[in-house]
Amino acid sequence: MTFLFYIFAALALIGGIGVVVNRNPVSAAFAMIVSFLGLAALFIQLDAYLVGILQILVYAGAIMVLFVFIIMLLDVEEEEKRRFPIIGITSSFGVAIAFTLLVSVILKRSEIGAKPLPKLAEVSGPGSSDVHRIGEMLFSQYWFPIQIVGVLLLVATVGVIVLSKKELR
Amino acid sequence: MESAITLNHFLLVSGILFAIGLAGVLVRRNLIVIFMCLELMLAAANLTLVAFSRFNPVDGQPNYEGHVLLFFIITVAAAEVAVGLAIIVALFRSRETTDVTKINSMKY
Amino acid sequence: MDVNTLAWTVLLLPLFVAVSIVVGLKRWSGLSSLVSTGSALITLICCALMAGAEGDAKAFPWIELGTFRVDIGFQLDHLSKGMMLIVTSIGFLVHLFSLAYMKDDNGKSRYFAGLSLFMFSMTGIVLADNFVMMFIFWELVGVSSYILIGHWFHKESAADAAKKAFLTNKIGDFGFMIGILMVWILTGSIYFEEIKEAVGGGLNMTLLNIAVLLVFCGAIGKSAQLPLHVWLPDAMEGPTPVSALIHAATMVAAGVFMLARVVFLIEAAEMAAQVIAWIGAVTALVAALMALQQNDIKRILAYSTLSQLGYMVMAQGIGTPEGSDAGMFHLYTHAFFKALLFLGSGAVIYACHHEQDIWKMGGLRKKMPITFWTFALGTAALIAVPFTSGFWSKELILEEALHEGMHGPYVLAIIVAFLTPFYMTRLVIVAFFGKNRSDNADHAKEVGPIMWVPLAILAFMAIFSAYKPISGLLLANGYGSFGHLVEHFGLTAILSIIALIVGVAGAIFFYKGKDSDPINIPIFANRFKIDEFYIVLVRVFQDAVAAFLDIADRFIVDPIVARFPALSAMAAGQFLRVFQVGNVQAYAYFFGVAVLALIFYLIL
Amino acid sequence: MLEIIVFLPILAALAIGLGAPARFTALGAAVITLILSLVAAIQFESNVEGMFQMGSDRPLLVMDGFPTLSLSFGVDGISLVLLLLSTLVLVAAVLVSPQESEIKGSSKLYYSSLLLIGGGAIGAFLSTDLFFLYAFHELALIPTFLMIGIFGKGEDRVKTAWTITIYLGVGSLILLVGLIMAVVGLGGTTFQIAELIAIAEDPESGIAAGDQTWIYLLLLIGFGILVSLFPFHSWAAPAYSQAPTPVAMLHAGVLKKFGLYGLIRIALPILPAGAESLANVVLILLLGNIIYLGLVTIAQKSLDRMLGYSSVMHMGYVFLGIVAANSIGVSGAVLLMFAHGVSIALLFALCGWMRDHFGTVKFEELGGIASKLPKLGLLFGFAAFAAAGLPGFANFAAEVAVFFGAFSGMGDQLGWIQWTTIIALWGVVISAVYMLRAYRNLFMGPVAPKMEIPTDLSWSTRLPLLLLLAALVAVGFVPELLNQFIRPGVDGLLPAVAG
Amino acid sequence: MPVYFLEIIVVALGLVMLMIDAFVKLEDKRSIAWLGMIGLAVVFGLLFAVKWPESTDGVFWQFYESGDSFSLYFKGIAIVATFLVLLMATIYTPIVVAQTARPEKDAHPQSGLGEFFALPMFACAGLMWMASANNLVSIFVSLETVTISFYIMVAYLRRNVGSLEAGVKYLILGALSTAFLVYGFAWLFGITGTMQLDGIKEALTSSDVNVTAALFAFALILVSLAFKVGGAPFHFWIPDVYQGAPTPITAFLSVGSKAAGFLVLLRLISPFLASDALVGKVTVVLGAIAFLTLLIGNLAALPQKNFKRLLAYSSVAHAGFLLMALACTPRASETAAGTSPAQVIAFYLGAYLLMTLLAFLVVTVIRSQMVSEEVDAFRGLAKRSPFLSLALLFAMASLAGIPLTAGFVGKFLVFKLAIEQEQWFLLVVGLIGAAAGFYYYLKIAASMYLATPAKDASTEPLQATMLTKTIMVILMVAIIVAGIAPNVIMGLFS
Repeated sequence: MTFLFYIFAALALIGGIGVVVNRNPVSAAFAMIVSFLGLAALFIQLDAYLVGILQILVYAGAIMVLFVFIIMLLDVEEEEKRRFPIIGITSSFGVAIAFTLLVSVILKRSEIGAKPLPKLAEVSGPGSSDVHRIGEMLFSQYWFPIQIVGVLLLVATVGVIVLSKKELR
Repeated sequence: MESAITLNHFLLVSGILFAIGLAGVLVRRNLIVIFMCLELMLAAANLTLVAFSRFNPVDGQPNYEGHVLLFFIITVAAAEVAVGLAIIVALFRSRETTDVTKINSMKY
Repeated sequence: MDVNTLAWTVLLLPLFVAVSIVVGLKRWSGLSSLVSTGSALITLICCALMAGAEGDAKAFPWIELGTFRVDIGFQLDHLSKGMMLIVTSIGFLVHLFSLAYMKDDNGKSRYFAGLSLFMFSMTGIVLADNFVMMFIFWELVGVSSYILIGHWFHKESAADAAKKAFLTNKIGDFGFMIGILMVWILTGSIYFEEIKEAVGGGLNMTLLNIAVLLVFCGAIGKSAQLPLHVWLPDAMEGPTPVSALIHAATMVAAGVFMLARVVFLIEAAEMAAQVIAWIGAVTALVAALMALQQNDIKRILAYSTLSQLGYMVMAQGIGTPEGSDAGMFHLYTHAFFKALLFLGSGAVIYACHHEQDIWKMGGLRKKMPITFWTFALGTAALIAVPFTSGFWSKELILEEALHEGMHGPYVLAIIVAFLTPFYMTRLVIVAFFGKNRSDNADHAKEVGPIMWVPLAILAFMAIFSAYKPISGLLLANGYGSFGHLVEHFGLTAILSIIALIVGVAGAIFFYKGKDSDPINIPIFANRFKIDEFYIVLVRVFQDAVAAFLDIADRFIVDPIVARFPALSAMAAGQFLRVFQVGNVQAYAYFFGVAVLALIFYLIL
Repeated sequence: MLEIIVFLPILAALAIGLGAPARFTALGAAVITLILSLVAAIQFESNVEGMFQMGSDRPLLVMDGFPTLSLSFGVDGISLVLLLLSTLVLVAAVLVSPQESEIKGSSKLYYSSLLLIGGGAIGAFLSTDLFFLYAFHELALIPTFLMIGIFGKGEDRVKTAWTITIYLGVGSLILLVGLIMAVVGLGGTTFQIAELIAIAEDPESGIAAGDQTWIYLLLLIGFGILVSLFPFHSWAAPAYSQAPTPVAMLHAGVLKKFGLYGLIRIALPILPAGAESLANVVLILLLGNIIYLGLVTIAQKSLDRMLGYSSVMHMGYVFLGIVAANSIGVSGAVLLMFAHGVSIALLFALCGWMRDHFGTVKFEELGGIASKLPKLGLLFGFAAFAAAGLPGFANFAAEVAVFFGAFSGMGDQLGWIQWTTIIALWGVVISAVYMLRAYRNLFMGPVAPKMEIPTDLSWSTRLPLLLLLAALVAVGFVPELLNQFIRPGVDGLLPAVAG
Repeated sequence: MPVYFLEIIVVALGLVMLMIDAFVKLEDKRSIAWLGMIGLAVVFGLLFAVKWPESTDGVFWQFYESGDSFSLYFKGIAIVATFLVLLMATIYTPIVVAQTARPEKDAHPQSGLGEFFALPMFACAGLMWMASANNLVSIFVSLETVTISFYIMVAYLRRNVGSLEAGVKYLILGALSTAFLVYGFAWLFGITGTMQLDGIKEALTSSDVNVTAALFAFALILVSLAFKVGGAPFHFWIPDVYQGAPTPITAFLSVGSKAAGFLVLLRLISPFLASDALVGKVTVVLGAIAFLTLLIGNLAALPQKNFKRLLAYSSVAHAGFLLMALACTPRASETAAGTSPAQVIAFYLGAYLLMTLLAFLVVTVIRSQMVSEEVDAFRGLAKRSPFLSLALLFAMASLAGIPLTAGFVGKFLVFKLAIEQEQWFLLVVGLIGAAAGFYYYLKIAASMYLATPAKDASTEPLQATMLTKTIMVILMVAIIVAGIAPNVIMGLFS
């Protein structure tokens, strides 16, 4: 259990770092997929099966494919080396590191997370899976936000069409 | 007994991932990669959400409200990516670049 | 007519005339002059009636604020009634004289409006029953004097003289106003009668002395005492009748009158009294010295006026009712003979086509006999030939000064008594005797009756005004009598007669038959350079400082208070814009840093 | 009726904007307000309970936990006097405005701006609600900006317009804060001035002395900037010298009085302790106005700037009356506000005429005017004498009252205020110096060689000027004309003031 | 009529407009906008006919605030803003047509215009939902609906580099702020275990709240909302995006997005402010942000020469005043005397809507007929088009806070609040800001009225339709009326 956690956490983090340090966008995208896989595994470790699957299907599958597709489409090249990278990069990483430190301090101080994984009640039978439960909540209790999201998706669709309509050169 | 995995572990991982995403946003110069890093930040936030759901159960079950929010986040993120990439593509068409440092015609 | 109507008529009629000339009559200058002269006659009659009448006039509330109340009210006692007679009678004669003198002047209407305004203002001063009212008319007198001195304002010298006169008076008034304020807070009143009562009670003597001295500042200005005497000689730029009326007989005497009005204050403040007496005496001396070397006929008279005013002020400084009366007595007699001298000089100037330099006259005795004889009588009175009015009044002042132990001023006054005959005789000899020294003088001829009748009347008064029948009208008790002379015959009388003889003889000795001045004392001719000193003072302490402050205002105060904050805001704006680099990553970076700072503050 | 007086000019401005004939409408509105304000003066009763008369009240913001804002008007003696001043000067200002055809630019804008400036001042003087008292005053800000910027004289007009607008804007903001602090300090339950004063007079609900000082300081700076109290004066002279004549008249004559009015109406009764603790500061500042700026005035080389500075200088005397804080001094201050307003408007009108007809008002380029244009010379002489504080004009009566007010209350010692008064009295000499110098240089002496000689003042030009002059002289001879109003007004305000 | 019909109608309208665009051959596609405007006007009228339900037990009310005139007021703001944006969009049509792709030969000459009119409708619906959102989920989705529509609208002019650049900038930073928002929501959810604002409030005000974690969540949420409303130092996107975006959209951003942002900010922050354990630091932070915002917004506006950039900084400045009001929230333990910040903010936003939209309306008219947006281009406008100049003058006067305009009442209320809460630092910087405001707003007036036009400038009067002029007059009157009788606006929500 613990071992798996560390493996997957490392996977997610190393993937993330890969995104940041790879100068080639395609490599970055693949590193991102790795990271998402690790994340999905962590979700599953948290008994969030649906979410884990979604993470793989939507993020790693659909979205990242879109990214890679666009990268290929635009034929984006590697980033050039910066001329004066040191200050910019160090301070940017500094911000990130400081953020991490602050989060750890918060965790330590707040003691909010100093609890072990609670045992879940044993439920079985139809409707006991989290897919079922979430689905039920979404389409009964959360129907209203779903409607709004519908509008959002419509807008996004219209927008994408408008923005990338064919253009005569 | 092995040292148990606590909520802290998950939160810390999520925090680090968030910070990594932030770092990416700050250092990468390719718009698309920056956008990817933003997605990474969102994903990191998701981990926090799920972790909290799991560690603060309701009636012996994870708090599924968090999962529902996550569902919406993923949906919105997808839409955002679509729109965002469309804008980036449009910009690339007129500017022939995705280098963020070159997109600074308006300033001061 | 009752006293109330008379008083108000005397006060308001000239104002009414002045206003109606300004508003409508000015187009018809002849009419204006006649109306003005007529009103002067009416006021003279009213004053004469009032002098004999008993009773009070009603006051008009001018301003009333809380405990502070000023009336336009009248204090009708012997002092004011007598003074009114002088003012209106000389005023009328001057009006009359002016009818001829200003016959062809373009600004005749303006001139007569000014005269009427002056009559109004002077009446106000004399009749006032409180300080503020007096101050109001005090200032108005200054205004009318300004208007009249500057009558020929297209001349640079006249314009400057008018301004100088007004401003010098203003400086005196500055002190006067403070004095009034201090008297007010000391005694709680501005009414003379109430102040008189309050002075009886114990007051803070230091403050009272200061207050009296400040009040005296007003008199210094108006009566042209040292050190504010500089305006009076310049004021001779005005038409000569004006000089006669305002700058010899009445307005300049207002300061003396005011002191007489508040003599009870001077009496109470001994220190101040000493100062007043000394200033009067020194003025008399210095002015007489300056008169020795002047060549302009009017200027000689002007310095002589200064000198005589010094006598009067000195008399007030004696600080007793008797001394004050003596001063007033001299004021009256002086009013007549000095008005006479001025009008006489006016006649001379008129006849010599506005030539004023005595060295360019000469031999006028034969050409203008009436003028000469009246002028000579006036001179006699001025140099205190025994039995003329001037003799009696000057005698009285000297006696009172000696009597009250004012030895210093007394000595100075005696010296002046030597000088006065000297310079007056010089004037008469040079101007009227000898031969004609210029064409203008050559063509001179006797003036018309409108001009010489006033001269004659005044000549009569110059001799006889000191005697009971006339002086009784003016003062509570007249002095000019043989009995009096015999009674008081002593050191003073002997000294002044010696002085007279020595002075006249000396002048005859030096000046008889001369065509140019044999004596040359530059410091007297230059009037001790006091004017020059003042010019420097004004340039340095006023104009230079003002110019400096003007620059400071533009380049120091304004920048500090206004421009600098504005510019720094703009600079800050420019600086803040620097962060707006246009690069999204920079913005994200700022975003991140801000988040860190925020969290850091919130958590730690 | 007061509502009509306030809104008539504003509505007339609107009507002009919509196409009514500009000059005719403006003149009509101004004259009607003048007549109405005279009617108000006649109807005014001196012995009535309560602070304001002829009141009207329209609540405009009623909200829980927030004091009601209401458009309410009323007059007491003080505001009545200022109302008369405003309407009088407004009529004169409209009359001296150029004919529509002579205005380069828009005559609509010109006349409606004038009416707005005047209407704003009237509204401010008549409002009994603090909010609107403040708000109406600011109505003039933009019209002034435009008027100076568009129609001003001289090269610097735009810069000057900026200076005055920003300066006064900042002043108003500081003032606003002070006013709100005062209201909040008094419990924040009402904006009605009369009620605020009543609350302040109650020792239990008044503001603590320490706080009063701070609030008074803010009000002093705020109002002080509006009144050009030293050292916040540097906007005034350039603005007045470059503004179009009617604007200079209205601004220097009327609008500026708002700050003084505010101090008397609000600061003195509500913050007596503050006024007392800062009295010495104000004394020093007002000497800055009188002596320092008086000397600066002497140094000016052209008439317009000289008049600008002199207008600033004379504010010092009003402050002296206010610091005295007794009924003599404050009444004198109110009277002086009227007198100064009328006389400076008159002077600016004359100066404007001269600038229009001679093309310059520099002392060195002009001279001997009185020989050629006696009517102008006479009128200017009157105006100059009035401004220099000579008897027979309202200014004198007012200044005397101020001096007596400032001097009263002394024991055997001379206090700060007495010493200040003594020094301030020297200002009378100073103002005589510069006024007479100006008169001497412009009107006396020989005629300047290069000067073009226009024809003398016509009747239509003289009419507004004579109107102003008549007011000055009438009040100068019979100050009781206005005193009868001022006395009860000041007495009604001052019980709160110690001493 | 039930209140939630309003959004449905607006969305339906938007759909109808899209359909018409797709299936009906129109000569002039501006008719679509007219339809939308008419529809919005009707919806605005319906606002006053809204019925609140007797019971709010249903699931729906978990996401939708009930019985709240506040939310109705903000819906009103959204509707009015959208209405005016559509009006501006019709005026702006030529530029949109020119700057989007040139269509194929047989396509409609105004191809791509229909969506430009329809998208604001969806954004409007989103804003209206935001106004009523009372649950983290509904807040999130409605907020994102608005944000994503804005991404599209800002970048709408595909052939215009500026527009695209603005779109990218907005996209990157917007997404960044969304990430922070989500992270913050996650923490908030973690602490309180609920998505309901009521529940969150209850949890945060309980005595055993985890202070550190709550403040962390607060920081994250505040950051992203400060970004939305343009609080410093999260405001950097505003000038660039405002400058690049199509003018009507800039107007929409500055009013609609800001108003909704503030309402959400109010809603999300009020639980923190209600908690005695948190309120101290929370108000300090709010004060600091307000301080910076006031300073930067006002001072950086001083040297601006581009009119839209100037308005952008002005928008930041006004956000500063609004944040100042928010920072002056009285502590829960004190009895709340005086005005509540929420009321002040609501009024201020209403006033801001009137004056900013009036300004943008004029600018749109000018921009549609002149090439430049620099302040200098307005030189001598007063002679050329007196009416437009007057309207702009009104807008500027009100923005500057000249009394008797709506803008002044807003500032007045804010200052009063600050004085009541003794926030002296904020007060001082607010004063400096207001003073600077006099300068940079009047700069426009000076340019129009005082400056002489450039030599080659045209003297042709600018054209504006009767409708535009009428609406300008209505806005001007509204500014004055609200400035004299604030009750007109205040009455809508109190």
